[in-house]
Amino acid sequence: MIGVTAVVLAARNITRRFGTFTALDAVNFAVGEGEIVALLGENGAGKSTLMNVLSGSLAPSDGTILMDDKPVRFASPLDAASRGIGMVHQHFLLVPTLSVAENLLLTASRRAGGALSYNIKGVLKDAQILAGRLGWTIPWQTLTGDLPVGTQQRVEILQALRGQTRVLIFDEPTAVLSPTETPELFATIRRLSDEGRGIVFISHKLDEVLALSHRVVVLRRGKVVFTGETRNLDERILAEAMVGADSDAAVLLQAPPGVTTTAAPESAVAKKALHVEAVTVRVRGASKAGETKSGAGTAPLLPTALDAVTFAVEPGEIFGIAGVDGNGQEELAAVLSGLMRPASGTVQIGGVAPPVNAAAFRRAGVAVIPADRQARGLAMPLTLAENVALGVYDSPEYRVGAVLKWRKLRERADALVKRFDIRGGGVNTSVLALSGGNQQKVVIARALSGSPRVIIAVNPTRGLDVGAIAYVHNALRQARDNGAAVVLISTELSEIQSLSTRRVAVLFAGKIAGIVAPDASRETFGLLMGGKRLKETTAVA
Amino acid sequence: MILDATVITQTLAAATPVLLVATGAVFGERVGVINIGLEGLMVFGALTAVVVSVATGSPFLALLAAAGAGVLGAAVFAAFAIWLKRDQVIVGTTINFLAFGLTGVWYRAYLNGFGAGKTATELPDLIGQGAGGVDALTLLAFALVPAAHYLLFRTRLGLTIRATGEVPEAASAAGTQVNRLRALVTLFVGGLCGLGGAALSIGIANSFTEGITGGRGFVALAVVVFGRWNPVGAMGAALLFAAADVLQFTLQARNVWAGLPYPVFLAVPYVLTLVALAVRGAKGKSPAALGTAFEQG
Amino acid sequence: MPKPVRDALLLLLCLAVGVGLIAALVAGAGASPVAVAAALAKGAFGSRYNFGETLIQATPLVLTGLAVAVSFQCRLFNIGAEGQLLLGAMAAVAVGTSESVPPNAKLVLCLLAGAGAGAAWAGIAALLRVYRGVQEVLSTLLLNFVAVQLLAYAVRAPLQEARHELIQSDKIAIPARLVLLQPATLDLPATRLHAGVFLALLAALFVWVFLRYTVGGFALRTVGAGAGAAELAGIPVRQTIVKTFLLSGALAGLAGAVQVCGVTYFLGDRYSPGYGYTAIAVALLAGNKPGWIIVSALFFGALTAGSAGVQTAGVSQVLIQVMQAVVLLAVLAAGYLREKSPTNTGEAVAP
Amino acid sequence: MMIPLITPRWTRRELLSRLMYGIAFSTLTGSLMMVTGCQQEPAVSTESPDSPAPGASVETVNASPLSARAFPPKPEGVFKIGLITPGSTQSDTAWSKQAYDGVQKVVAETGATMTPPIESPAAAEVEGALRNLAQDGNQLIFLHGSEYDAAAAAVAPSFPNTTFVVTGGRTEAPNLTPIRFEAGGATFLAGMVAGTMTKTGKIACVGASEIPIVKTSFENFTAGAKAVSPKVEVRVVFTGDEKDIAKAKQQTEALLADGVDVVQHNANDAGRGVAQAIEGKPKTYFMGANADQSDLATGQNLGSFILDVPNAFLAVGKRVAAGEGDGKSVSAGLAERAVYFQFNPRFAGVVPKFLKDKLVAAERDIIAGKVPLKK
Repeated sequence: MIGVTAVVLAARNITRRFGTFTALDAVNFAVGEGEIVALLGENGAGKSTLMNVLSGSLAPSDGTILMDDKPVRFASPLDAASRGIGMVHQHFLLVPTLSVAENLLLTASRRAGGALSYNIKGVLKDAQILAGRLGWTIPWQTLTGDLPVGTQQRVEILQALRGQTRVLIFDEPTAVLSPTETPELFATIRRLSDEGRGIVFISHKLDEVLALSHRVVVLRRGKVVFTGETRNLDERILAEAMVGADSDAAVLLQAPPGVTTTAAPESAVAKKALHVEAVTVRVRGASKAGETKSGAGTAPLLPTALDAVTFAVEPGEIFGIAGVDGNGQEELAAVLSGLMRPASGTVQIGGVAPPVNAAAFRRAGVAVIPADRQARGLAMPLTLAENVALGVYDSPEYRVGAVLKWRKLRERADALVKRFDIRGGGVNTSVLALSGGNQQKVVIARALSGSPRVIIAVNPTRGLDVGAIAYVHNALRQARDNGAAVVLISTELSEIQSLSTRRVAVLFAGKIAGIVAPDASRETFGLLMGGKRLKETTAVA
Repeated sequence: MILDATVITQTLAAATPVLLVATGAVFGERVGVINIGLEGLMVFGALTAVVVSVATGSPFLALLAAAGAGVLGAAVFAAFAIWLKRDQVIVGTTINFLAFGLTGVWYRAYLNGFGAGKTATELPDLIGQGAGGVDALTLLAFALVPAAHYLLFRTRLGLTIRATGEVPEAASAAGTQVNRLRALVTLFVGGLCGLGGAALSIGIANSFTEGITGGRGFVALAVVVFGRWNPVGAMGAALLFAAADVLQFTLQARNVWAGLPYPVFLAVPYVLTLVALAVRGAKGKSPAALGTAFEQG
Repeated sequence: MPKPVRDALLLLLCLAVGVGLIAALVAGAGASPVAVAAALAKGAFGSRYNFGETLIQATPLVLTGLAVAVSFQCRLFNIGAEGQLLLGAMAAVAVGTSESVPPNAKLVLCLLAGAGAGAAWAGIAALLRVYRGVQEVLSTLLLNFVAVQLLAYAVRAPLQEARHELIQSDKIAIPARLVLLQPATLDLPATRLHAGVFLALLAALFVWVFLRYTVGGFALRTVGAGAGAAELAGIPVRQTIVKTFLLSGALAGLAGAVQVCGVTYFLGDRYSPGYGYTAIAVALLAGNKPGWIIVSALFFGALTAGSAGVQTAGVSQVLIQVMQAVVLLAVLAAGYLREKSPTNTGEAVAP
Repeated sequence: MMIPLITPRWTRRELLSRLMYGIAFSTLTGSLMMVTGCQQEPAVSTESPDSPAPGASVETVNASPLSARAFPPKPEGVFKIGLITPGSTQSDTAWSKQAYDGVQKVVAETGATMTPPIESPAAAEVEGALRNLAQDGNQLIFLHGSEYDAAAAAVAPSFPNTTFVVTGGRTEAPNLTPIRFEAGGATFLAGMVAGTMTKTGKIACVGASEIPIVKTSFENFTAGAKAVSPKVEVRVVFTGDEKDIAKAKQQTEALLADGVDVVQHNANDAGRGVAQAIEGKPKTYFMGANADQSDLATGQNLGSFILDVPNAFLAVGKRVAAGEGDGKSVSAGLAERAVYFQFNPRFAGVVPKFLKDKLVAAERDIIAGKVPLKK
């Protein structure tokens, strides 16, 4: 499209460094009027950094930003916004305790009045016109925290669109949406592009990129490695561009091992490692789940978080649980790790139901790789040795009465550091000082060290770079080969497909919508994740 | 009869220092700053008001100076808690040490020097006289409540303040300099604390002693929680607290419950607050980012 | 430069700036900073007796400092050590003056009662926090005020001395008192130093071992470092919070009991000069580490013991509070500089 | 409040804790050095004879050689006087300030020097501060309050050449002299004045902390009022905080609102709040305590009962300076003119002559022992 329409926003030779780390390396990028440009790349490729530079959140270390071919310098996100750059954040920047109208006023242009004004009517009028044009109905006076995720995203889009907005940046907007909500978002994006706005669409999902964009720019390790018109592209080309032809991850993408790997012998089926029977969790109970604060995006959508979930996993199997965020994954993980007591139903480990508490589950052989590494996985200020000790501190082997055998615990930690190749510090280093990948290795080392019977892994690769992802996947495969039953709860469908042994369950609205083979088609998964099969029986709130 | 005009004006006067401070603290906590040092800032204001009133004979100049002293003390808090991002509870505690110590040194030096034997000019009553009188600060304190409520819930500034205490990242994305706003609000709270101290020293007591604040700054903190971070709620709580105090005076004055040792009466307001907190609970209601430092991106 | 050395130098630098400020203040008040410093040093270390006084002042500060540090390590802001200390003192007097307690068990029971009462008082805040979500900062502060009135009541009614004349309690029985440590050489004056100083050291040792080597201490620190991770590891978070409060309160209560059994033998109005508040400074200066608390309590103990000397050098005793504040600010500033120092920011990564 | 506190680091911690235990150990050994003679009790009895603790009979008065030692050798020539007061000698215009004035008076007459006063020490600090004063060579130390009796009794035997004077004290020893203000006579007279002057028949006493000296003063005040007007109602209230002027003011306002028209305070600093509540309120009267407080609420100040602390201090001080201290308690009452009631000299219009005559007569009766007073 470049050349056809005028370029609105461009980045020329943008470099951004953090300390010694170069996140962006002489990146060139442009978006034209009415053009939808997809920015594709793995986690850590530099997509978010580039967008933060373009939206004024970060200043570039080097290079220039051009608007209408004139160099500009954004002092702040607000400055960028006032010049027509809007941003729809992946983690919504909405204040849950404020109403929709108030959230809109918060970010409305300052020209609407001074600090003491309260032009909520004016702001609302504009927003209502916009919403009307997009065909949305929005409860303007409701607290945003009480709205469904999809509606929250619409509020976020309304916030980003301030009248004269010329470029709108979407940061992984589909990550939080259900497959049914995604097409609606795409329709919105197309309409906005038809109005002549430039759209930047950040994603690492190939199908979405192909479906939506006019042009694709691929980032890898801070560099633009590929640019092309979408109509000339297919998934294979993009995947190779994204991960590099030689990397492990590319291999995974090309040939998901899936069913081909060794499955457990049928004789072992009798001794299910994990048996989950009719587990039901109500939302009220969900709010009691833990101390972790729920963010803006996890408003209760459903009367029951889990509804009679039943499945069993055998030793040597990786059982995938797919689904869009917020369909009961959090609760299922909490129940499976002994943190939450279900309203009804049982969880049995090797045929026995342990008492509902995390320590009892751990002793029964359940190891957990939690979703939130920093909030649940690690006690950040403590040392590496202390963090891995959390997995065994109560075992008689490592204590005499109430006194811990630190020497032994440290020796064990030292061995784990070597075995799991944890870098960046010794056993006496605070885990705060480690990189994200190495922190995750600590979590994994703790989970896998005791040869657990059952492993619950929740989004185990979120936020990791390609190398670390391959490492985590290998670790899980190895554990499976050693006879562990692995439950992999992930929102990354490609991860689920490549790792699951025989079966993948899809969670929708707290129910298992269906169990299919990992190599089932993407359409099948999409339908299940959208709850299509259950449409007649489930009244979706 | 327990309830009469004097009881009412007395309750208003007793509520004034706490209310001024609590109104400020509502803003402080709404913007995400918890300041245990309010008590100390009050002491700063109380002494400054007396010294300036003695020196100039103008209680209104004294009020101005007291507010200034509060702002200055709050600047130390802001420097350490917001700029250097130190723990707010610990910085607040330190401010109390600093205020009690500095006012002590200053007060003694002052009394040994030019201040001995002189009296401060009291803040005049605008309505009525004596025990039934209402002075300018009391009027200001109560007039501030609707103004504060309006500012917090019906202006864009108030909206920004509320957003900053909940999700500072969102406020920052909307163009707010989070730490600058927090610092400014902290200074504003300091000014109100200074006035709260002045309300005691030249509003009620017309002199200064060390310990004149008698824990009212801490009470204001409780009042903010009890009032659910809302100026009108804080006013209700401050009045309740003052009423408990005045009730205590009245009960003693009228020989009701004579024979009960007076410490029992004195503990009533604190126990009442604790019970109120326990009954209402405070779970999940405080501003989400209260007490946390913000790193501007 | 090795990191511990550099950190220490940073702290010294900040303290030096603070000392300069205090000197300016003293000079501004018309006194000689040198004379004040000399008087302070003499008051704290000038004689064996004075050093004994320093240790006497340091003893409750070690205990309350430990109380604060234990709670801070669990990321709980127990600023109610003052009230817990008063409750401990009241309980110790109640037991120490009771005639129904067998004499040879009196001392032990006094100390246990003190610790128990402190723990119970802190327990109120713990329950409010765990079951009602009331911030402990607020509840412990309010409980301090209630404790002060409770003490005022106690010395006027239930614990008042037998003749009901003075606003104080009876003295506790001799067997309930801690042994006094006196010098053998006759040309030196007796000190008031009592065996409580060893109790404080033992308590520090106990807390150190507890935090570092025991399962309970590990649980406490883990909850402080990350409640979510603790929960996942099967550590009962609420239970740990309550236990931490109880331990913290027991230490503060023990401080009150030790003051009664070792120093005053009776209770009066305005019993504590703010040991529970100074404890916050003690714990912070020590970085919440039991061993360093001994050092930092000695420092603040010396300040308090020397303060009488300061007064006679022409500056009021309240200067000590300014000094406490300035030391705290210096520690805070040093903490900031330490975090800002280049070796700590090296691992900044892309968002 | 999720703020990371200072985090443990093992290596550094190990290093440092070793260092710390080194320091702790040396502290320990340092204190052990002092221990060698471990005694259950101090060498001398610290018991004041009149607070018989259970088990007090077991206490042995151990006349160890320590108690007889003079320490340290005192500087000859300079006569130094120390003072310990419960409040600020600057801001508390009555109780503590009077003690300060008293010592100043002794200084003026005897040429002694005054060590700056120790103000409001906490219970655990009194004994140490006192010992320091004695060691620093103060030969005469005034302790201005009955709460210091125990500390003085404990310290006095170690410093036989220093004289300790305790206002309101109970213990007597060769170098320990209690001054007993018999304030009852003066407050009885004050009560008579109040009982006569009230129009509403309601008068009140406002105290801060309910301590014995204050309590007795109010009891005698009540007796005096009832003596002239048996139907008069006397309200006695306490605010609990002698620093909190605002509280005292509001407490007084509550009294006035209930019809009280004469208020006697005995609340130290906080008395100023009582005066302020009364000032400007017509037909109500204020009565000062301990010192001449006619500068407070002057237009409505009937007078003050006065403890002539300066004169009492001077009497004792002169005796000690002359080497005549005998350790006998000094009684200071109406007869000695050490306490008296004084009408407000700046304002004379209100008090009728018959009342003044009545007071003179009553004073005579009290001195003659015809009026039973609480002590």
